[in-house]
Amino acid sequence: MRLKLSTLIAVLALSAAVGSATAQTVKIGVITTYSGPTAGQGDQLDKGFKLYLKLNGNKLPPGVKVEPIFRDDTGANPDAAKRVAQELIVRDKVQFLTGVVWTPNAAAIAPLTAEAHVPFIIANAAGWNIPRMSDYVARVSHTLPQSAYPLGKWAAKKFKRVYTVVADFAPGHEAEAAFIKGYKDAGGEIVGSARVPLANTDFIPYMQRVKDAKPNAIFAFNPGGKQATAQMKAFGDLELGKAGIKYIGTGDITADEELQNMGDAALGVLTVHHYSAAGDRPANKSFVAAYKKEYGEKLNPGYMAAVAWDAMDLIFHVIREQKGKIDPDKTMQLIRNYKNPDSPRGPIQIDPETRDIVQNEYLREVRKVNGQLANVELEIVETQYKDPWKEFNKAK
Amino acid sequence: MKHAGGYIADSRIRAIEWLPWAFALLCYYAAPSYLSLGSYILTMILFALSLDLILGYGGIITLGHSAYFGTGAYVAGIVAVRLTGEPLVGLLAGALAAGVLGLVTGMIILRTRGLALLMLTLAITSVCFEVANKATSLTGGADGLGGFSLLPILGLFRFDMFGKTAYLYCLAILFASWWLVRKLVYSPFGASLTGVRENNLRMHAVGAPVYQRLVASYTISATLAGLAGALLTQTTQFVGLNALGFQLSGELIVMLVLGGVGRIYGAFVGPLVYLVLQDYLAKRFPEYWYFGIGAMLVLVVLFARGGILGIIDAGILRLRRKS
Amino acid sequence: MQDFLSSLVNVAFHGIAYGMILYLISVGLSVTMGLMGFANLAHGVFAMAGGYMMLSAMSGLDVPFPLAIVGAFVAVALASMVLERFLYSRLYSAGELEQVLFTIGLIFMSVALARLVYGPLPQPVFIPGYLKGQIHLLGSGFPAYRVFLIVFSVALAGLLWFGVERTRWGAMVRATVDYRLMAQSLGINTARLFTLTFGLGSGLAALGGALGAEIIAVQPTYPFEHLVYFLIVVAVGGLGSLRGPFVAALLIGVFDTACKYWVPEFGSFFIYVATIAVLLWRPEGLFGKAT
Amino acid sequence: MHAALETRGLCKNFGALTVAEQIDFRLEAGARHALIGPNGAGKTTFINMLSGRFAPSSGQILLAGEDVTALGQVARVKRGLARTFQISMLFKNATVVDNVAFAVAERAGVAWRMLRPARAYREVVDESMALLETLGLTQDARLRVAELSYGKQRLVEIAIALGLRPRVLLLDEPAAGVPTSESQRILEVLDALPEEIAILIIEHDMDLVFRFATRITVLAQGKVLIAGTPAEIAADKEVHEIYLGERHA
Repeated sequence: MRLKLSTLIAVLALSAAVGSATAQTVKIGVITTYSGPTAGQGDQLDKGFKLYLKLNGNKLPPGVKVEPIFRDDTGANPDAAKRVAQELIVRDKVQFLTGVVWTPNAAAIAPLTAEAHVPFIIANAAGWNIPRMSDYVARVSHTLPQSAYPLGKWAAKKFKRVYTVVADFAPGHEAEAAFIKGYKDAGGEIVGSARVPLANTDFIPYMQRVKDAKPNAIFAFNPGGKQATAQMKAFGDLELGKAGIKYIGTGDITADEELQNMGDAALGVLTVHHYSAAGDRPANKSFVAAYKKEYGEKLNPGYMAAVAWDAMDLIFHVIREQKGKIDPDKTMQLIRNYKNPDSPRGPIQIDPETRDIVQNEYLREVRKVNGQLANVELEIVETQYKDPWKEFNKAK
Repeated sequence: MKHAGGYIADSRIRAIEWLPWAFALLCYYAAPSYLSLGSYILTMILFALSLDLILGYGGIITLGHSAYFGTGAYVAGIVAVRLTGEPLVGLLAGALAAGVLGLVTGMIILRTRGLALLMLTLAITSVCFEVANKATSLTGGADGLGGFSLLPILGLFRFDMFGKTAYLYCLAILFASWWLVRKLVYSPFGASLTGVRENNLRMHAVGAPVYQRLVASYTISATLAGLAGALLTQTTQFVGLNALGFQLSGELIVMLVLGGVGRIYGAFVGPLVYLVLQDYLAKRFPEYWYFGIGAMLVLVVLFARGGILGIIDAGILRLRRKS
Repeated sequence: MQDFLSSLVNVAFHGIAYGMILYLISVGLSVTMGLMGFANLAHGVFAMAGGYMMLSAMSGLDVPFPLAIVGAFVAVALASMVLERFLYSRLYSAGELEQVLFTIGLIFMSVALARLVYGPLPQPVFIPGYLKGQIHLLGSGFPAYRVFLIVFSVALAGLLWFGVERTRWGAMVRATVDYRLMAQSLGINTARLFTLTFGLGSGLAALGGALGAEIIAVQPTYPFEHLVYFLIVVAVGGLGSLRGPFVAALLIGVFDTACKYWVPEFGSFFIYVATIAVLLWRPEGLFGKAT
Repeated sequence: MHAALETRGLCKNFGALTVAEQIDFRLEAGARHALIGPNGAGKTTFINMLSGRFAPSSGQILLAGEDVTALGQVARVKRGLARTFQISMLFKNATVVDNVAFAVAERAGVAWRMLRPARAYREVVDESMALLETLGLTQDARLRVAELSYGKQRLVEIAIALGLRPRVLLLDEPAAGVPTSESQRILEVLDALPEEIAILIIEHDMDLVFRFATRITVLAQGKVLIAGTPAEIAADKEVHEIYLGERHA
């Protein structure tokens, strides 16, 4: 006999939901990374959430309030994340879970949400199959194939030989696989692949290896933050650009919040991604302006901050639709049909079938705008694009 | 410092020693929504108890005890994924694997002392970390190992999501381990470890095979650490690389010293206070909770070397002197 | 073959540059641990502080790079001497365990403070224009900044060696490392010597943190993240020696870079294995004194 | 008949420094033998080599005729060799009785036992208490060693060594640092030691040496200067010059 986690928790969560139907305070558990080496990424989510709550926190039906509970998962630390999620569900009786930078953490939390019937809105963790782990998971961020696969197809037209360097964990493996598939199917040649440990800080040896293999381009994925900067600097220090090697990748490698730290080495780097602080949509302009007003003129929101904003918008939408009386299954129904034509990153919607995000993917180039580095959007490579990986790996 | 054990110490269990157990059971009924934190605390108490055996009694400072904790955790996880969901099998396998690793590594490193020993423990846990990170097919690498489920314990008690079974399971294992450690501490073997800690050189001079005795205690300690790791895996149904990180070892020392070293119950008080405080601070100040932890450490070292139990001792002594 | 040679040169070069940063930061730790017998795990805090000082002086006050470096050294050295007088000195007679805990506590506090003041993101580093670009030698290009790092560190190592081997202060330090009681009975003011040496060690760490900011990003968790490497340098090199950390840092820098180049999938695995091997072979480190 | 302890051509160098040079030495069974010499003569190093803490650079050490040069401390203790230390080397935070019991338990071979409480090993506790009684420490048995006066700590040193039931006992300055009020007590204890134990004592207190020893070896700069009865030593001119002279002048 196989022991499933008991359904007791479901009963508890349901009774909590019923109990709170009269209370009208909706509790949202926010899990992000506040401490440890990767607190920078967590900070982006935190800033996006808090900005939304500050500006839109009152846009709720009369008598309805939200109470966010912020908790720290200390980094890519699945067991801590799982414990925190469990406590938020059992002890704080939250009606939503959101946040989560790291795929391993989200993968550890997802099964709990299936047991507890707590809607879980992922605001970053990109591992493609997480929504399949629980019917209560929806994702507003992205998957790596969503950007890496079209980039691969596009790169095959431009570059004959590519070297791939990715972070050694699930999202890295997915980015690598998706890029290579798109690239090879379109006729490109992969001259080498390296996987970099997640804790690595020195990219010089890896980039030297790339340089020695003499490709036309290097495809990179790393989990943003200071790793993105370190890799970019190594690219510049070793003068890979002068050796005729183009630096391309998913948007993580030129994340807006870090971009100014990277220096001129980043100029000309090409990425495919769903969000750029330099995007000239009106919704984005007002978002960036609000962000700068709140956190300082020098700071740019990165894609995680923008996604956190959207995640909160989605949650507020479903709270409004239910007038504060949250029913998990009805919530999921509403989420499946969520559309926002005017997000900072352009039109987005949730795919009713996979509960994953549908969005535009932009090809961007790092350029100087008003003396500052920016990811300038060149073209939309895919419009209202679903995660291609779920098409290639149909659920059985 | 007041250490338990020795040739004139009364080894019978005093009434006050039942207090932690009564308290643990009380928590079970009084704070049902805190049981997952409770299970974690019980697990860390067991881990701290294992450290107390070598730090408090053997005098070995290690930054690498998580090597054994993590080994136990991963072996229990791998057993659950590949072999059987029977919890006791995973528990024993985890403890055994950690014990074997403890014996082998102990034999290698315990010939050194001081900084070299500290660094060797650190390096060993780092090697284990890298191995687990790389053996992705077995351990899941940086993504961790999850997605397994466990059978009811002895076919009777199912793990529930409230963490009730998990809590009592941890409590039972901790109780058994405590009983064993207590026996050891009050035995001639335990007394001889006290001698090693107090004066390594003199212990040689009275003809004690110090190295063999340290290896033996190290192995027992590693086994208990592995048991704790396996418990963590089974109660959270997940193992991540952090179980092998040296940060965990550092945190463990902090917890033990906070409670008081070399007196068994320091290992109970320290993790309880540390983790409850951390839980509270992390909720209140998710960005800055470690400032409080750091300040507490500095204060303990400057003003309360014996840890919390040391403060209590001093307080009792003062009261007695007054009366 | 040509390719192999050029990659060999490159690996060696970058390994040496990395090793030099490790050396600058760790040499102070080696001296404090050897001289005072103090297990100061919080040593990285001073390196981090140096990095922050330099970066905020440059970006906030427009202080030129060389001045910012000197400023970081002086400010951190002075601050650490205050810390030594009021806190560290109270623990000289305490056991290793207390020292370890105390300094872990300091790390925790400094990490939180750094986050409060500077936020969680790494600080941007702007190296001056004259140190940018590449220097071409023997047909290979080398980043100018790293060349500067190597030259500077070697010069500093030489200066230190001269200071310890050839000056009165150095003689006192060496005497005190070897025979503490005797030094006291000879009338050496060990308390003042400790304070000065501690300040110097911390100042050097600050220098390493500031100069290395380009390579090792300055952010709040810095003291934890790199602690293991600092400790490895000290333990492998041997306590209380100047040559030890220099050789060890070079070895580790080159070895680590080489392993990442040729067997990238193993990360830091070999460094730890090598550390274990060295310490089993010579528990007192390569240049430490046998006890 | 073998000597209780004998060395042949014992040498020890620390680098360029020679601290023992060709020492030939015999400690007869049941002897009361003193080793004297100025500071830095190499007395403690010699004891450390005898007890097995340092390995000699060359030469042989024989315990009751058996070559033990290659054996470690533990093996020599097993063969009946015990020592005390110049500076108190006690288990400071343990009780007085535990200090002795640690040694007794090792000798009796019970120190590996893990399951029964130590207190249940009556023979160890009783023997330790009996030893303390002969040294007049019964009252202090339950105190921590750190709470004792220095003189009493020196007695505990001796008690620990006696707990090993040695046939050869090496005493490294048993009365060093003890105020005169307490040194009398130490001498009484030494006088009362069982006759069958061969004793080698290092001591600076010449009164104590000449009252206690029946044979004296003088060590200077790592070499044996002279060996003989107390009377012979007292009469020796060279000894007077380099050593006794400074005291009796």
